[in-house]
Amino acid sequence: MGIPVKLQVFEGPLDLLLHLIEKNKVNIYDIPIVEITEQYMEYIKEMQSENLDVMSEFLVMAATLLDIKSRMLLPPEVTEEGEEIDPRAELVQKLLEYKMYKYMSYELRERQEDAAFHLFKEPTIPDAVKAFREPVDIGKLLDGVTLQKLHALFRDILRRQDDRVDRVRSSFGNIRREEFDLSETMHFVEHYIVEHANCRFREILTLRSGKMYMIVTFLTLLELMKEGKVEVEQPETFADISIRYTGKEGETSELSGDYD
Amino acid sequence: MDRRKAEAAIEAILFAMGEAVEIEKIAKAIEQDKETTRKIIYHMMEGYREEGRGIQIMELEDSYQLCTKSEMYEYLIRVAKQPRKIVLSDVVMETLSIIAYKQPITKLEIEKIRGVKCDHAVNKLVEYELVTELGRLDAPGRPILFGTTEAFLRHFGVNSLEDLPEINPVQVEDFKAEAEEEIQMKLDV
Amino acid sequence: MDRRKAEAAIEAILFAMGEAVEIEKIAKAIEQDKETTRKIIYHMMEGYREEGRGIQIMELEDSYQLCTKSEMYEYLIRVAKQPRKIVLSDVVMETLSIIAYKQPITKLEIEKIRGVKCDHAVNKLVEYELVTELGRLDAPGRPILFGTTEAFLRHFGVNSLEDLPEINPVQVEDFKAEAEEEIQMKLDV
Repeated sequence: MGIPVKLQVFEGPLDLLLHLIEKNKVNIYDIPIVEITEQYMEYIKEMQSENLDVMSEFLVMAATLLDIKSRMLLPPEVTEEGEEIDPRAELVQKLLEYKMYKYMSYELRERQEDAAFHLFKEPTIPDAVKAFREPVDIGKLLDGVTLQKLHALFRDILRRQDDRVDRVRSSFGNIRREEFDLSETMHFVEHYIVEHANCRFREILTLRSGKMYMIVTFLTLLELMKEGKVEVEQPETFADISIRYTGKEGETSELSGDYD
Repeated sequence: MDRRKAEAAIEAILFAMGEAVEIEKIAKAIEQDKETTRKIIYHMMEGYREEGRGIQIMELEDSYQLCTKSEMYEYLIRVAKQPRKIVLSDVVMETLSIIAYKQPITKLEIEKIRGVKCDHAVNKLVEYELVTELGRLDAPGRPILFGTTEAFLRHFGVNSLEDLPEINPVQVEDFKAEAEEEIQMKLDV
Repeated sequence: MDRRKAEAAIEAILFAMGEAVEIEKIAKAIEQDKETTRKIIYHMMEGYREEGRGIQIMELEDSYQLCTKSEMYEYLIRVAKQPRKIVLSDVVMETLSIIAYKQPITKLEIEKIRGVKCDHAVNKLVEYELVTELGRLDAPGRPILFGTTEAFLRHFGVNSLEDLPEINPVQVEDFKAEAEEEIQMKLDV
């Protein structure tokens, strides 16, 4: 048997079945299941659709048809009331329901065509209306909001913020940027050495704190040695350094100037 | 507020808004109750029906919208942009009619009726704003329930869902036979 | 085409177009010459003026446009402006309390305290005139400093900011130190 129409026309297995029923001019309530099944199988054999989703839907129906066909050969089952069960009944119901909605879709399409003659309009809300801002009545807005409530709210927020603080990390302390004035420090160190003539390195270190101060103090000392203004002595590694000023007073300012 | 003033206000509202406006909003604006407002609108509809008017009020469920009369179409297409016509394929139309008549409905239920997957069709309908999600079914997987929109009513010239073409089982049988013969002819060509 | 029909067609055209339509286009659509068309439109304008209509035809150069009558604006406002119930959300209230206690304060500082963005809330408070700009902080970016207004004091029956309920000073100190450190760090980086 040939294929009279393009297969793609069928929206699904029910659609195809309805087509076959119509084409064979048979009663939907009394489907000659053998012929219809045969024709149906013929169709899907021709379909060879590559779309597995589509194909599987048609195959499910094929299985249903074959099942009905085989059940038609067996003695009819009966209900509790003793009525014979037509193996086709469920399929018929499905077909009828589908057929009805298919029909209603034609009805709707007709309605759509009639309705298409109405034209609508985009909103054209005048600027004066658009720009309107409802005056806000603060009294109404804050109705029921008391000072106590506001207070409670703020306390709440404080507590929540407190909760947000990471206890572990916050205990690490903060890294502060050191405000370190290099030239001032060098001045300070040199001045101390000049004034005391004889002093010790560790003594100078105790005057101020901070890593930077230690480093700068040492650098200052090295600088003064280079310029021959001090003599230093360290009896052994890691021992304290004794410093003796040998330069003239009043020469201090030049040194720090280089580092500005 | 006298009736004339109320009618003028309603006309202005429907005109400016362009889209369908709910009766509640209109009633509030003209400071009347819903029933009075509805009566005024019906009276206006009467007035628009008379000749000499190119526009009319359309009723969509509990909303009202101004639109041109259909007999004005021939003049309009000479000037106005033709509205974007939504052409729905048969699959999509079938799906839409199932949703229209069986709403609220899940995709699974639609698929049961059509015997095929309907994701694509439902998505298209949602995209065209003819169908919308209504909520979720209280069942495993909480599937989405779909229903038609106001745009659907407007598009299909239906005032309300009760106004959908009726399904008369007997008549449907006849009609169906007819309709299918037509299709048959089309297919055979 | 008789006058009534022509008027209906013109009404439909102007309605559907929404914007101003040139007389030539209208004349062509109703198959009349420009002069006749203009006369018909003038007659319509008369009609819109006299009858209890909410819309009118506006003449703009050689174009015509339908629009709402300005005396209808009050009704339009009631509809177009969604009856938005103005309530202070929790976010806005929280922001207000922070500003009340910490003023003058920048948005950044408020955000630090709340842990989330506060632009919207601050803007709302400014719109409601509960909060106002007090000046700018002398810091990078010169951020705006916010504080409460007289309206705020008036509403809460507070004579001055010192009258605000006190916050436990110790707690506040801790908090302040924290907050300032954070800000300091941010500014230093």
